[in-house]
Amino acid sequence: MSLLVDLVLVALILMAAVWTVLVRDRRDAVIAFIVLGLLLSLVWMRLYAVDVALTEAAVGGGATGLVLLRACARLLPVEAEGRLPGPGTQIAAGLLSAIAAAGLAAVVLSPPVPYPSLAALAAENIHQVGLGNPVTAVLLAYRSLDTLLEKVVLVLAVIGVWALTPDAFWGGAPGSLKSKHASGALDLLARVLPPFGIVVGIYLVWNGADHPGGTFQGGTVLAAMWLLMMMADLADPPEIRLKRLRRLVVFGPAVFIAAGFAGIFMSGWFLSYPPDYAKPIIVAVEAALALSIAVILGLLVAGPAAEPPKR
Amino acid sequence: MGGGAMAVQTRSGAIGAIASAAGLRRFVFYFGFWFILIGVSPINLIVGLPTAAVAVWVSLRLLPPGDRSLSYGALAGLLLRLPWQSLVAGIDIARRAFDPRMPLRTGFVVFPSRLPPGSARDAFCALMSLQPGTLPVGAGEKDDILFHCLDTAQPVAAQLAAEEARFLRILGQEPRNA
Amino acid sequence: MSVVLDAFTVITVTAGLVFFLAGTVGLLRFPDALTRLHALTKADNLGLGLIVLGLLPQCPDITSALKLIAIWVLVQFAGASASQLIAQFVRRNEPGP
Amino acid sequence: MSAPTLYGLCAAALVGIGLFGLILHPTPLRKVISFNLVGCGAFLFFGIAARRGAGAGFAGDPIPQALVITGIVVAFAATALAVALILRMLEAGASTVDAKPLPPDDLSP
Repeated sequence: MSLLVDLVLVALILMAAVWTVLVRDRRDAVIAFIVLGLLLSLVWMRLYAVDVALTEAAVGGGATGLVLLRACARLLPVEAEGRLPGPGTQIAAGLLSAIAAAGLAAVVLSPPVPYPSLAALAAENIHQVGLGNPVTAVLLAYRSLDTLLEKVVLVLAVIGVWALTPDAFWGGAPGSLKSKHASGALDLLARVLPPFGIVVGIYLVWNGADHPGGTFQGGTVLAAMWLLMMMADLADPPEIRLKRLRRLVVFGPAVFIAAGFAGIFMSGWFLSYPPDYAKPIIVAVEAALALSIAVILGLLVAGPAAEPPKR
Repeated sequence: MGGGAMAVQTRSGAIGAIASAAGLRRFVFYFGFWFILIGVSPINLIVGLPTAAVAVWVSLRLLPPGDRSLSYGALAGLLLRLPWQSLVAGIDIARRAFDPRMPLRTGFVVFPSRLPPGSARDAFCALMSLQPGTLPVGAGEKDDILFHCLDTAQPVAAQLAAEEARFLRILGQEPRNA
Repeated sequence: MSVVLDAFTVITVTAGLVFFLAGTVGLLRFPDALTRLHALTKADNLGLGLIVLGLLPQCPDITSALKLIAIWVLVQFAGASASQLIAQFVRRNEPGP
Repeated sequence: MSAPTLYGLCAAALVGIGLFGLILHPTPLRKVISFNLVGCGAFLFFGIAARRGAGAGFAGDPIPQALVITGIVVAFAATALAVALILRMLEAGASTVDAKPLPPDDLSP
C-alpha cells in the first residue's frame, strides 16, 4: 500500500521531468520544473528527510523557479526557442543518456553490504553540541567548514551577479519586480502575509536547532516575504551601492568566521566550540546566517542593477 | 493613531508605534501566533518578544491602522460564518461536479461596490472568492467589481450586496440604503 | 470515548478526501479555466478544512490544534489570493464580456 | 522492491532525462533548466544513501542529508548566476543567444 504511493509519486516525477525537457514553450518548462520541485519535496518526506524536504520546496522549487520565471519573462516567446538538432543527433543523445541512467540504476540495484553510514558517529557526538536536530548538528558543528564555504559561495554569487551590471547602472537598483498589472489580490497578500512570514521564518530558524528547520528554510521564507513586497510594489529593490545592504550580505559569514577564530582560542581548533557554550554559539551563528541568507536570496532573484543610481 | 504609520519611519518612532493601541493589539496577536507555532517555554518567550515586535513593525508599515475602529462583534460573526460558507461552497461544487448533467450556468456579474478602493475592498474580494459560486476576476468601470459566477440564475447581485453590508458593519459603517 | 473520537476522525477525514476528489473531478470536467478555478478553491478548501477538523481530536495539546487551524486559515487566504490572480490573468488573455 | 531502491531508479532516470535535455536544447536557459534536473537526480542519490544508512535511532543518516541541503543552496546560487549571465549576454547582443532583449515583463498575473 505504501509502495503504491511511492510508485504514483515516481510516475508523476518522471512525467514532470519529461515535460520539462520536451515541452516547446520555455515558460511551460519552468512551470513543470517547479511542479517537479514540489513533488521531490514529497519524496524527501517519504525518505524521512524533513529538513531537506523544506529546503527543496523553498529553494529548489520556489526560489529557483522564481529566478527562471523572471528570466523567461525577459526572453522572447516560443518562436525564438532555437532549432532542435536533427533526428540522428537526437537518437545519439537519447542513447547516451539512457546508458548513463542505466549505469546509475545498476549502482542503485547493487548496494554495498553493510551499507556505509555515519549515523552512529553523528548520534554519538550530538550531545556534545547540545542540539536535538542531527542535520543542524552536522551542518553547523561536524561539517561546519563545508557550511562556511557554502556561505562564501553565496556571497560570491551575489558579487558575480552584481559584476554583470552594465557600467552606466553600477550602484543602482535591480530591475523592478513589480507586476505590470495592478492587482488588489496581490496587494492584499503582500500587506497581510509578511508579518506572519517573519514569525514563521524566525520560528524555522529558532526551532531548527532541535527540530526540522534551520537557517536556509527560515532565511528563504524571510526572502520570500521581501520579494512578495517588491512584486506588489510595497518595497523597492535596494540600490546595490548601499553600505548597509553590503554589510547585511557579509554579516552572517563574518559572524561564522569570527566564531571559528574564537574556537581557536577557546578549544584549540578553528570552528570548534567548547561544549558548554556550543549551543548558544551555534544559535547565534544561525540567526546571523539566516538574516544574510534572506538578503542574499532576495538579491540573487532581483539580479544585477538595471537602473542608474539616484544621486 | 493615524500618525502611527508616519512615526514608524524613525527608530524611536517605531517603538512609539508599537506602543500605540493598535500596535499593542497586533503585538498580542503575533506573540500568540509565535506560541501556537513553538509552544510555551521561558526561552521561547524571550525570542518571541523581538520576533513579535519586528512583525508588528512591518505590519504597521504595510497596513497602517485606520482612524475607524473595527467592530469586533461583527468580525467574530464573520469568522464564525466562514466554516459554514466553506461547507456550502464545497457541497455546491461537489454537487455540480458529480452530477452527470453538470448543471452550470456560468457567466459574469458586474457588482457596483460601496467599499472604498484599497485593502478593504481587496479583503472583501478575497472573502467573496471563498463564497459559493462567486469568483472576483477584476475591477470594472469605476467602483464595479467583476464576478465570475457558476450559476447566473441565482440572485447573485443581491447575495453580494448582503455580504457587502455585513462587511461594512465590520468596518464600523452602517450600510446606507442604496 | 476515544473510539468515538477515532470514528469522528475517520469519517471527517474521509469526507475531506471526497471533497478533494470533487475538486479534481471538477478540474477535469468543467469547461473553462475560470469555472475550474471555482472547483479547485472551494472544494479543496472544504476538503482541507474537514481533514483539519478530523485531526483536531487527535492533537496532544491545544497549541497543536491551534497550529492546524492556523494552517487552514493561511491556506484559505493563499487559495483566495492565488485564485483571484489566476482569474485576472485568464481574463486578460481571454476577454469575456 | 523497497522504497529507497525505487527512488534510486527514479534518480537515475532524472539524471538521464536531464542529460538528454542538456544535449537536445540549443538555448542556454533550457540547458540551465535541464542541468537542474540532473542536479535533482544527483541530490536524490544522497537521499537514498541517507535512507539506506539509517541507524543509531535516526530514520536517515544525517550526514548526506546535510550535504544535500548545502548542495541545493549552491545549485540555486549557480542557477541565479547563470541566468544573470544569460540575460547579460542578451543585452550585450551576443550571437550565441537567438533572442532579443525585451523590457522587463511581469511574471505574476
